Amino acid sequence: MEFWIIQSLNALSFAMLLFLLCAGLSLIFGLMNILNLAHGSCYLIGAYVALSVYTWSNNFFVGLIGGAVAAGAVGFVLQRFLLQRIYGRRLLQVLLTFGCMFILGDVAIIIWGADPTTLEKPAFLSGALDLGGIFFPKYRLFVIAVGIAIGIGLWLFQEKTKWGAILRAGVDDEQMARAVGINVPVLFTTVFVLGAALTGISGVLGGPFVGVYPGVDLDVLLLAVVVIIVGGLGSMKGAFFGSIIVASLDNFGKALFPELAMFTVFAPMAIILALKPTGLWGRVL
Amino acid sequence: MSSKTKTVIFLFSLVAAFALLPFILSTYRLGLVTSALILAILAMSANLLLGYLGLASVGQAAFFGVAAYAVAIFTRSVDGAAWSAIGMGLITALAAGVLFGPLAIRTRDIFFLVIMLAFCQILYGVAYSWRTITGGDDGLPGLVRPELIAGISLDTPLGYYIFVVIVFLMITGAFWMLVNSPFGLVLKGIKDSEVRMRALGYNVWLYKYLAFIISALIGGISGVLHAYFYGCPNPADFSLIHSSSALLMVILGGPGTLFGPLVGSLIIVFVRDIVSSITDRWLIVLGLAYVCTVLFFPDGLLGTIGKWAEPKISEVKDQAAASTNTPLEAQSTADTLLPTNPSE
Amino acid sequence: MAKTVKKADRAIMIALQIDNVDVRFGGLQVLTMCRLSIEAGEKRAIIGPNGAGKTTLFNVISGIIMPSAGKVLSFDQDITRSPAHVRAMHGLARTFQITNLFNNLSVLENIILGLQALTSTKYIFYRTTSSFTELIDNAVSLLRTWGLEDKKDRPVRSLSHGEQRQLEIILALASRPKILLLDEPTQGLSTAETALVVPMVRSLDPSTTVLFIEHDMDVAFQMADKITVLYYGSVLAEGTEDEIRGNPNVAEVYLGLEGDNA
Amino acid sequence: SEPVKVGYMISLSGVYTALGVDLRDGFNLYMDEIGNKAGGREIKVFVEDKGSNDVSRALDIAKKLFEKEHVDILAGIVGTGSAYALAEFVQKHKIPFVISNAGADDLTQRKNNPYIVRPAFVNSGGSHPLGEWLYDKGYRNAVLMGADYAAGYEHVGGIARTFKQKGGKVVQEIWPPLGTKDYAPYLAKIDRKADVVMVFFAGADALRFVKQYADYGLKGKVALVGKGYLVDDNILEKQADSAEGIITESHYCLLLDTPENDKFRQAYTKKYGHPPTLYSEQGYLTAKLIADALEKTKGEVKGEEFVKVMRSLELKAPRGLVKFDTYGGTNQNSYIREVKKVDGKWQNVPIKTYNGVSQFWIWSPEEFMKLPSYSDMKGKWTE
Amino acid sequence: MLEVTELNTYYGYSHILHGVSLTVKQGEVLAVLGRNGVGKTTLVHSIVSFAKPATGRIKLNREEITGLPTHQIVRKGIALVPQGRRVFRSLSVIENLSIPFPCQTKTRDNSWDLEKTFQVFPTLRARRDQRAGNLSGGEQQMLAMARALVSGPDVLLLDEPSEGLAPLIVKGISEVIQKLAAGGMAILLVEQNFNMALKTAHSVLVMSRGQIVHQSTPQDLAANHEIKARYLGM
Ligand SMILES: Nc1ncnc2c1ncn2[C@@H]1O[C@H](COP(=O)(O)OP(=O)(O)OP(=O)(O)O)[C@@H](O)[C@H]1O
Ligand SMILES: Nc1ncnc2c1ncn2[C@@H]1O[C@H](COP(=O)(O)OP(=O)(O)OP(=O)(O)O)[C@@H](O)[C@H]1O
Ligand SMILES: [Mg+2]
Ligand SMILES: [Mg+2]
Repeated sequence: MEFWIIQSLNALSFAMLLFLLCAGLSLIFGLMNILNLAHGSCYLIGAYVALSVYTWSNNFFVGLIGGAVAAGAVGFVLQRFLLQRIYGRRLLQVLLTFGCMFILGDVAIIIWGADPTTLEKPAFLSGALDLGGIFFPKYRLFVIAVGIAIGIGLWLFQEKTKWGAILRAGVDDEQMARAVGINVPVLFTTVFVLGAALTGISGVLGGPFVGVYPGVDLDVLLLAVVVIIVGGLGSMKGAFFGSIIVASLDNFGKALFPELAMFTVFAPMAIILALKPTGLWGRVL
Repeated sequence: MSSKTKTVIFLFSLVAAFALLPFILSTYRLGLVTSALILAILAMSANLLLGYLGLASVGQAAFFGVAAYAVAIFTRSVDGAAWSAIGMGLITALAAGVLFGPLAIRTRDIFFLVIMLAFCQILYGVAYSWRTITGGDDGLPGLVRPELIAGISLDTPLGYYIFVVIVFLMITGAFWMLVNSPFGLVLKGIKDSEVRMRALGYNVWLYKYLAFIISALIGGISGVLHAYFYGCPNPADFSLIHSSSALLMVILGGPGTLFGPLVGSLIIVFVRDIVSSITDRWLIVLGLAYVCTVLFFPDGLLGTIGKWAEPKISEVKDQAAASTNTPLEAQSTADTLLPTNPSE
Repeated sequence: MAKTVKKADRAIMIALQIDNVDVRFGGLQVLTMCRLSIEAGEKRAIIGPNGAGKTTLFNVISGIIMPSAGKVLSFDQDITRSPAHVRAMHGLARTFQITNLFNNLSVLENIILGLQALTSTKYIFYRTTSSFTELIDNAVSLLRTWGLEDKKDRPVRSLSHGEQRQLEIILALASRPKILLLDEPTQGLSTAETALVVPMVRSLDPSTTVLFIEHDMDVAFQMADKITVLYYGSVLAEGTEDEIRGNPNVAEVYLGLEGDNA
Repeated sequence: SEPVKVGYMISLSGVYTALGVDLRDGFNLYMDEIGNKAGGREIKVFVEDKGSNDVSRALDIAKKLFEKEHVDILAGIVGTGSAYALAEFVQKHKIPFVISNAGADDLTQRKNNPYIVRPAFVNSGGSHPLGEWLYDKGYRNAVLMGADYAAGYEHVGGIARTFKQKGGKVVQEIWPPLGTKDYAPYLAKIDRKADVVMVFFAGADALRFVKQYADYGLKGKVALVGKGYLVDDNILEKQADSAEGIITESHYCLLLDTPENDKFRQAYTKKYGHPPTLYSEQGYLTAKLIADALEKTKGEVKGEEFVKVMRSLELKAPRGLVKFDTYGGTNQNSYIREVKKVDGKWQNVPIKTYNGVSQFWIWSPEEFMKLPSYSDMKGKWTE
Repeated sequence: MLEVTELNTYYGYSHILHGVSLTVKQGEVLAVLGRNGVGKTTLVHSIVSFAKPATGRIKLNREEITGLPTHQIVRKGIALVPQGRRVFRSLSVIENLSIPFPCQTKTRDNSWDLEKTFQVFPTLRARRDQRAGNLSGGEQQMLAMARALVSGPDVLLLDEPSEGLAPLIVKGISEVIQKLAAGGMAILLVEQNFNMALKTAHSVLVMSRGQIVHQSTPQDLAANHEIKARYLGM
């Protein structure tokens, strides 16, 4: 019994971590149809900057803001000066953001070195909480809470406000969107920056968990892509439940069939895609 | 057709260039060309899917790696059978295509990209964890190039170069024939509008499947050549960086062009070589190369040069494309990750 | 107002029969117990208010949508579950309401795709397309017939809206279908261009069955032998021009009160 | 006369970048010290990035160094896959090959090669004394845990073999994949009967593992011991409290109080602004080995001969005295260390030294190589 | 209200509009007729800045709007019903109607709300939550009109609004247009449907090869067989 409770909590906390990791990607993809392969770089830059700011200010939350701002700034440059020139050309976006991933990854090595590092969690969140005999790390509970909160917030933003509709309109037919009075370029830049900043935040919150090291950009990108694909592109709901599914399969797969650990992420994804080619909650594109 | 004569002229100058290269290049440079050719073949297999079906695959390495491993495993267990080892490699790649095909071609655009990635990762996992057969993370070093025809050894850089050039030219020829055949035309039609093709009476599924299998086979050929070139199949053959670079070579050279993959692979191989001896942080330069390609040669190098050659027509074309009712619609070959089919 | 040569000596064959077809999208019932029977060689117009289910009916016939109930028969063969390409092999061709061509291919290549659809050449991969001179000649002569020969090497996306609509029809005709479905063939064409379409359809081989959707009543009445009115997914009326014009229900839901055609 | 050309191939991109940088810096430090000269000849070094896991790239670079730059000696190499592939390459082209890091057992055991000398370590080499030491400390029931690849099996297997031989018991084996992000499902599985967990993780994995081990309240309950990489000097500061008390074995220890190490540490810190790691020391020793051999041969490099000379040297290294056996592996000290706070800083403090440990431990080479390899033993330790 | 003077527009090297001038007054419906490809859509596109005119000026309520970005022009009081509908396919009907930016018009009270829109197009109410991409062709056309109306513009540009609509609806639309004009809106109507245009408009323009070749009242045009034969192929 204890085994199942702990493993379920593990799965849930990993799920929320995954959700944090993929929310920014899903937001940008869902609303703007851009697959931002530099997503992992936003994580990386966000986490590193947060680390520097945190060390300097000695305050986790100041670090958090620093990380979000830095990642947002990366997003701004990427969208405003690069992506906007190749609007709507998916494959070029893939190539461009992939190139940016290389560049940012190397820039990070130059600035912060190559040693793996991690963000220290704030003191009040370290240690484990006693849940009636079962010890569970406080920080993980915190991640669960934050994940759920961000999930609800984004869902409301995307589905329940006009913003979501306006953005999707811009994606459907950019020219017509301008013709109903929407300032599309500014709008897109704003959303992209928001998505990037969110990713930066995930870098800060995930930092104590996953760590920051050269190559984490690709690791994070892969996980995030898997999640939003399983959940179905373009829906926050998909990203949220996709995280839970991927995390549960991964967690219980590893716990129960450790020899299959290498396959717990990608094999289920291949199966899900083969059965449902647009992901579980996918919007028809 | 003038484009046909152009292709023929180009092909002849290419053969001449390949014949001359051994006299002007150092052994090392010749080796680089060899490896670029091997990668170009892999890129061609990606090009078949991307340039002619609009499916971007970051999983071509699946076939590549599978073939490379098959050669090494077969050579280890049955010795002295070079031809059959090569045959084994190709059959395995083909089998992988036959097996994955039905799953993969159900999906489209980004989903296709990712399901191929998943196949690759799964095979990576197999290669990594099935130590007894695959050697785990150390791979299977020690594959020696065979003597295919008595007396002619491939074990010299020059010998192998010639072998690879011959294979490359054969595949290029076959590829040219394929894409200019009725079969190839059908593929291009599918890329533009699947629904319409079905309504006309084409079994779209079958075509996609066949193209997928052919692409798997070409990827397998590249894998076999690769296996003998380095003599050491290893899990990195399945890595994301590896397969994505095949895709990037296609985009760089120009998707849907015959020689785009070659141009792309030559550029990447040589840029990497030159830059990496100048600076440790050569990835920045590689990344910049990608960014600049996108900004300045958005249709790939060959595509963009093709445009310069006929500026007026292209401008009109561009405008016309921009004014259609669906501005998101693919405007050129490089955008076809998402063929917007008005599927009513 | 018979406009075709009567083929009295020919035994009546049913080219297409729609039997109680239902289609629903989620909660929305689009076709309800829809029935239709069309004789071989007949030219039949389908009219009806927007959203009546006309295009959906075409999608069912051509195999793009599977009905939730009912049957589709073609020359006594049940094709309800056949995939689209199999139906096309049986001789069924269609155009699309929203132009659906191969935009990046040349006009000639578009036609070739139409021509070879029902031949075995389409699987050949060891010969270039241009070496099939007969095929090319056929394609060119088809284009010549429709006055598009000089545009044959232009990419389709650079054609004008009207030319694209024309090509849409030629493409469907290329495979010499036994049954041709035209979804609003004159939509977006100017009066002058519309005037070209009517004779084009009338000049088809008389054995070709044509089913078309049209909102321009002049065109509908000129081209059709018989007219079916679809309303909320079922057939409201069926008959000749005079019967339809005289039908008060049709006038009310579709034509407007005066029922004039200006 | 012509300079001696050395190709130094390390990882400057990918997951091994941190190691590569240190290997390079250590190497350069020694070269600076001797003014890039030995045996009367100038030494010209070509530093190349071989990537992290990409064997083909490593071979490309080796070819480049050999065919284009005509190097006399190849050195470096972080990952074992590349090392195996290069072993064939150097044998074919008769180039001395100095391995600065790759630790796979068989490189200097079952697949030994007359062109290889390895002034670094052998994966299982230092594990053997640790296993005995743990038994002597009173531990009896062990859980084995390591990254699921050959290095993991060898590092951990070495500890298990001597531990079991003395009478200890292995109750469980857990092998999470390399690069695991969340160790929670594995940590929750650890058998609470165990009194010690023997692990091998490195780099970012080690950082995460140690923190998550503490997060789950296991720290202090079940002893965590392993190979030095678990609490490498470059990550220890980040692990901080969570690493407290962890016992590890390593062939190097920053705090060693020997004249060689003091000198090395000071020079290194002065040059690069931070203290060295064991990788820095390995790079340093690689350079020293090549230079000393050149001194001895008066600058002459002749394939197999030169390797023989290198193998015959006794080096006074920062890590202690290093000798080589006829397989190209090391006889060197093995340090058992504990993580403690020293002067307000977390440090690996040496608590026991085993001198001159052979890669074959107490066995003769033949005996040892007849035993099943550690990779084959994976999954069978609990029997 | 809308004043276009000497507009010249190019696509690449091809000169499409040759000095087109026109004025649409408040409460007026001005119809533009012409064969396929004469430049009618290009004219409309030039006004909303989809295509950039090389020379010429456009004024809205005497204010110069030439060269402004599309979204600003639109916010000043112009709405467009484009050719080919171009509804936002992935949005629901209601979302399509909720996003247009309200025009900042000062000239008259022209507030539109959803209710009013649904009264004109009751089908849309029934399809409220359906994805616009799945609407039938005609429903999409209605939605495109409704979308233009909800922003409450001064000037409405309609590019072939009757395309693909059933006769009854065409009639309905014609009436709506007349009503809107009566309420003070200025309407530029591009049409292929000759009868509908004549019935709806106060004044008619005929275009040929990018030039305006005829301007008159509908009645005069109906009687002018030469113009009809020469420029409209009738
Ligand atoms: N995929 C779909 N999902 C949901 N509803 C759909 C779908 N396709 C069509 N509909 C609905 O079904 C109804 C019938 O559509 P259909 O396209 O057949 O109409 P139509 O008779 O062709 O109209 P029009 O003359 O305007 O083209 C419409 O109300 C439409 O909104
Ligand atoms: N983006 C473009 N690039 C180049 N030429 C174009 C472009 N758009 C339109 N044209 C050409 O400009 C001319 C005018 O086109 P326009 O779309 O304005 O015609 P139209 O009068 O609206 O015709 P229709 O009645 O068919 O809609 C046509 O000859 C067309 O081919
Ligand atoms: Mg319709
Ligand atoms: Mg127009």
